[in-house]
Amino acid sequence: MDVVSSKTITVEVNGARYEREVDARRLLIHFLRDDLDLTGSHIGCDTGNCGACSVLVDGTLVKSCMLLGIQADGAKIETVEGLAQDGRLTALQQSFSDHHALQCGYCTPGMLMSATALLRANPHPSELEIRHGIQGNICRCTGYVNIVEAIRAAAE
Amino acid sequence: MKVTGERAFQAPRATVWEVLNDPSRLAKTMPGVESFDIHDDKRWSAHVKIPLGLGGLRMSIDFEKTDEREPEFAKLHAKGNGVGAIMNMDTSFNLSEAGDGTNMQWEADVHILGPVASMGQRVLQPIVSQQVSHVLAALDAQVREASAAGASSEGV
Amino acid sequence: MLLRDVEYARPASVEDAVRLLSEFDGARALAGGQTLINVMKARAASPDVLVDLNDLDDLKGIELGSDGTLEIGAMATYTDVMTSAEARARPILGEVCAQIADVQVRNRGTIGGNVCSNDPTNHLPPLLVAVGATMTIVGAGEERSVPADEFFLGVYMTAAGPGELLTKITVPPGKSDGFASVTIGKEGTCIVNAAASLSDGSPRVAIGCVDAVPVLLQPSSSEASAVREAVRGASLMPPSDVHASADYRRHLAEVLAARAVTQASGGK
Amino acid sequence: MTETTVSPERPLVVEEGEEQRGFIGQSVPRKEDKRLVQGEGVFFDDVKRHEMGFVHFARSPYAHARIKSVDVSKALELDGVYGTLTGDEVAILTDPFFELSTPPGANIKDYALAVGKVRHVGDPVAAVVARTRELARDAAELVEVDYEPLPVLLDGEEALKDEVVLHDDAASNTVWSGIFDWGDFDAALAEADHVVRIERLHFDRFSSTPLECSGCLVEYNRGTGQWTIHGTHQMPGVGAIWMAPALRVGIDKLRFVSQDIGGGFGNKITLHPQFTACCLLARKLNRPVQWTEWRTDQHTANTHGNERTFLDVTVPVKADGTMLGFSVRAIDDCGAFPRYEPLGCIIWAQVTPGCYRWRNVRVDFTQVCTNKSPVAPNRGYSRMQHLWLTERIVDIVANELGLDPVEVRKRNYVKQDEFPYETPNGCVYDSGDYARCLDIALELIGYETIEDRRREAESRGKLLGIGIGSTLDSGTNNFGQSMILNPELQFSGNNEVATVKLDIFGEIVVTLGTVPQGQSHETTTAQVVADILGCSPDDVNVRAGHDTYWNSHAGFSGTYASQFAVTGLGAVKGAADKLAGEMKLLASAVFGCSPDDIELAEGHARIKGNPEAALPFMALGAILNANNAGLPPDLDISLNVRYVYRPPFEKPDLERKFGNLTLTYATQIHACVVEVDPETGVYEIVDYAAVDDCGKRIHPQIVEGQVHGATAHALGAATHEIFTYDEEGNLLTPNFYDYHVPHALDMPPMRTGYVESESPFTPLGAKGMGEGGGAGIHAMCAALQNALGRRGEGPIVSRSCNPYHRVWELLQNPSESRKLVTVESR
Repeated sequence: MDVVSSKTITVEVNGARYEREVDARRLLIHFLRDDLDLTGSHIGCDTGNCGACSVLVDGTLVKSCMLLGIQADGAKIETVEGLAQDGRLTALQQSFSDHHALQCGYCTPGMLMSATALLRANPHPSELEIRHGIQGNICRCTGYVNIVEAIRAAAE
Repeated sequence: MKVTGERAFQAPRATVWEVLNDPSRLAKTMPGVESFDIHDDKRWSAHVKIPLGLGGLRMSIDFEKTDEREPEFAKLHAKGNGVGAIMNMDTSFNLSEAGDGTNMQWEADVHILGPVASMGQRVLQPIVSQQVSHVLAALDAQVREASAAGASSEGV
Repeated sequence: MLLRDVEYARPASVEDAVRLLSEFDGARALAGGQTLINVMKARAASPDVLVDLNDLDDLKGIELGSDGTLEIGAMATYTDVMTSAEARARPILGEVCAQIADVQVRNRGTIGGNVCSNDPTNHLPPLLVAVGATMTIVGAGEERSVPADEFFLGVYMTAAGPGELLTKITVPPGKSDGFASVTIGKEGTCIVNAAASLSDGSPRVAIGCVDAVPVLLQPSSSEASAVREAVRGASLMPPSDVHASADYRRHLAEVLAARAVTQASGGK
Repeated sequence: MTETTVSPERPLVVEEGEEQRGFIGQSVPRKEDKRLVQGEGVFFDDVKRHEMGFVHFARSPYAHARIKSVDVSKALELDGVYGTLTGDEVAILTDPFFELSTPPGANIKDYALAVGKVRHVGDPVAAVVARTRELARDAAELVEVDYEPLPVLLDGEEALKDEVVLHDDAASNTVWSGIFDWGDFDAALAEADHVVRIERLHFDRFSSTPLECSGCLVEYNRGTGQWTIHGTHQMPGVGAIWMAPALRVGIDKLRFVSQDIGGGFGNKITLHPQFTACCLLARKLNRPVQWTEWRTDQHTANTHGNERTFLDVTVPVKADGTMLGFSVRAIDDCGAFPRYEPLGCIIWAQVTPGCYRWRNVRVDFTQVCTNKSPVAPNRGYSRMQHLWLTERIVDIVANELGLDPVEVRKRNYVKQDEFPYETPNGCVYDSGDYARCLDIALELIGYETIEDRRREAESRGKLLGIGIGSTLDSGTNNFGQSMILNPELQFSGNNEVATVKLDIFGEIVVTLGTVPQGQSHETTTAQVVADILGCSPDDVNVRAGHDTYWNSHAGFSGTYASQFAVTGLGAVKGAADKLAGEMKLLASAVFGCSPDDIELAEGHARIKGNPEAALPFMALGAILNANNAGLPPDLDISLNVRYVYRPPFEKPDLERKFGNLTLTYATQIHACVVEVDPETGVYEIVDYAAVDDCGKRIHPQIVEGQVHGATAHALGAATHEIFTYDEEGNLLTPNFYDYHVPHALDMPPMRTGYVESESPFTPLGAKGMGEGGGAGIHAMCAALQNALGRRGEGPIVSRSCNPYHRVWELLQNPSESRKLVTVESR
């Protein structure tokens, strides 16, 4: 148990193992985007409000801009790049397209991770439960109308 | 932001005046002071780490006495430079004799810039008054110390 | 968005954590990080050493005593409290946790972090004062208990001083509680909030967002007029900001205190 | 790294048996989605280059101060720092960006970094480049700047006094001012039975804050002097026009490249200062440099929407409720620098009368600078502010004269049979049916049961209010309107470009000059090309994004001002029609028949009536590209067509400030029902309807998406989104912590309806429609005013943004706001 300013950490992201040295001050979202070149997760704010950086860490939905990379040592991380298996979209990804639940697509990765976590915990959510589930994900293009529709349709 | 107040000291005015014009004593009243150096009897500066609950706010402050009428009135200008905040403060105090004690009326006009100002408007008021109460308490101690030292030298 | 250089440690025990916190004066505990890391992003204030508490499993439990007393570990997350069967013994806790921020924040943010950061707009400080909780603090070699209404000292300042750690929060049994707030948008940051509890007979009301610490009032009765009279009697001096003037906050304090008491006494 | 496996495109299901309907008008699957739902989009911050440096700007904490010295020595000493740039260097290496305005605005000096003075909190004073993002910020904090604070100017009306002047070279805070006077207002005033006067209305400062902030990665090729800018610029055509002269280089030296952009809403149009600084750094350090703007930078120093104060509004009204016109004094606060401004001083004139038939309008318009963040054409740009004025006038007049706001609108709306309708200043509303849109909106929110619902709400202690917001989305600018501001400007008309080619293997490849940020250009383009060439949208490959090197752009290229459906698709249609003609010509040469006998269908060129005689596209591509011996020498075709669409515009009459300023006018009528808790001022939208008429709907689902998004922006701006400054000039809502944008729970249940009044002026009958959502602000203000007062005595809603505390304050003393309005009845 020593005090360090950087550390070599091991993480599994979407099934692939990575070992990298990371400064203590580097946020997990920067570690994913800059160090591992997994640029699917995005940054939309600097106060932990927008959710564009949402990923699953050991199955738990979190905002990766409020975790340090060093805290993810030994963790299993799921990001949007890991949802589709060899090109086959998940029901949620397909439903987002069918219902025009994305326009610029910048919030979509985080939104898909939140929706994925929601349906894993609650396979048939009501509209209010869906809105609670994505309350932490800001979208500035869609007004959330089609996103709620897409998640409801994917839940059937 | 204007902050004003009154404080009574159990010490003769000359002693209070001596403390308020002795940079080495005044420096000790600063919250989280780490070092200070005196340029001349009108100018001195201090490095402080103001203890805010979530971490220290490092700032280097330059003081300059801009006006004085011994032993009743003095005015100080302080310019603090830190990353979290930039502070420009004009503070003045009037000393009046009250029996064998002294009554101090003080006022401070504090201008704060930077992230602490723009994001902390809800907490700025309480933080400033917290720091002011620390300074006044430390000032009390300095005055007691000075008057004790004064009495003993008179006693000899 | 980019932090200053900082050092990091992840102790395996409470003792190690306390030792680290007292060894470095610039050390701060890192619980969920949902406040501290954002403050560090703004570089408004920066700790020198982060002591990560996430391996301290014995601070994560929620136990219900035979007498109905709840003991919540400081590292229990909001989601833990919302989903724990034990915590349903005092339902207001889960109900209020469910209004805090969003799913992601509730999955990481901790009860201890919420009360120790003591941001004036937080939900839990007034709630825990109203229900009469007790905080257990561990320092170098000794443990002490502090009642909630003596725990909160100033903005971001609590009785858990440097080198000390909040380990658990004890909530007495009770059912008749209430919480009311006006927020920026649905379930956003609180503009004013108020918690009330009638568990031990006369009402205890704690108002948040109107001072550096929750303001505890004990109105003579749970009649709305008595509650509002008590709030006026406190002659609050709330801050003003973009979302509310001091007058508006003072007015909301009265209205929400009355509504919290009404909810506590079973009213709609 | 996950391998990228290409899955088969989802096959387009065409109803069996039915003759294949055109793709235009169908909600076909969006081509952009496959990459975006897998996190495979390419946004500027995703692009990496070997050894690239990260840029961080050292920004002013002062709102107004003289710069006495800038010392970068400590920053340069930090290990890992590659270099710096200061204002003095910029003043030597570049010329100021040219100003659109006439003096005094024309004399403003605007550089890539602050030179001599800082004029708003966040104004960039120096830039530092370092090996990592964190180091770049550390170094920026080591830049020592000696500021001499100056008095801070934060109010537009105060700015007019010129006691505190921002731009010494201009010697005044006035950027532009002018009088607009159409019809005969004095005669209207004389003829009026009532004159309603409104002392003050204020449109609050906000921005549609795209979720992706701005930024760029800039590479400099020393050999050719060529810059490549991977960035978020929405209008590269205009961006290059600003940057090239400043950098003293030919315009072709600036190559703009973008693929995916995370929303723009007008806030990524005035990026030329930051991009110019990055170009200088890339050249100086001979290394790619990457600048990422963070949210707090975007709020404090990128761009805001126009803040506008309306004074002394005077409205002559006849006894029967007919409104004859209005006069107003407008003061527009454009922040520290006019960077797309002063165009906003004329853009509102595209919709001078709003949706109404009044003929006599007098506007005294002045734009001023203040120590706030610069302004950019935020969604609804300048028309939204003016339409809010016309809608506030209609509701206040109705409220004061005891008229029904629905009847007053129906009486004064332009009638369906009057289109194309010429407005008092010569704009031509192409088509529309305002009254019908209003009826649909009212039906969608159950207007006929309103009084019962009001009583039911009152039984719960709530005040129920209903409000209407009618707005026009003027699309496809005639840039000639800029000459009304400054006769010396050489801008007029508009244009957009597209290229369509048939490649050697029969692939159809399209490039655009536009810069989509979520408007689905790839999909709607594919629909238009597919219908013209007789193939499926899946066969049309539209290159994603923008690239100057495609040579498929012109001066006004970009994506802004609701014009893609007209200019973008107009260029695509032009190019595709020409390509179709060439394909028929080639097939006729091969078959030895007349081109008129050839038709294009199902991916083939075939002789009409003899489907067996058909050449697949692949054959046409192969013949011309790789097997062209024996073709007739005079067969002048390339199967690679570049088409420039130009809308039919004239130069306006500068004297009378008269002329057609926009080609199309989409309509959006919104109706909303709110419930207010009088004890706290908290309110909730319980019902909402948005009805849209944007002519031919190319892709209905996409149109609906624009309506949803624009409404969300309006509801955010009407409720919590506001940029407020303290007396020091600190922005108090500098990021999403205090600047509350709508989240999922904030949005009301929304019902939509539509009408399709096709435009007689555009290639496809379609109209641009991305910016009409402002109607939500108008509807909210009307609903709150309706909820807070009975007829004639309630408080007056005089501001566009009404957070709970404002509603509570209005309720505390209604008379305070009532003082703003006086009615003179004759």
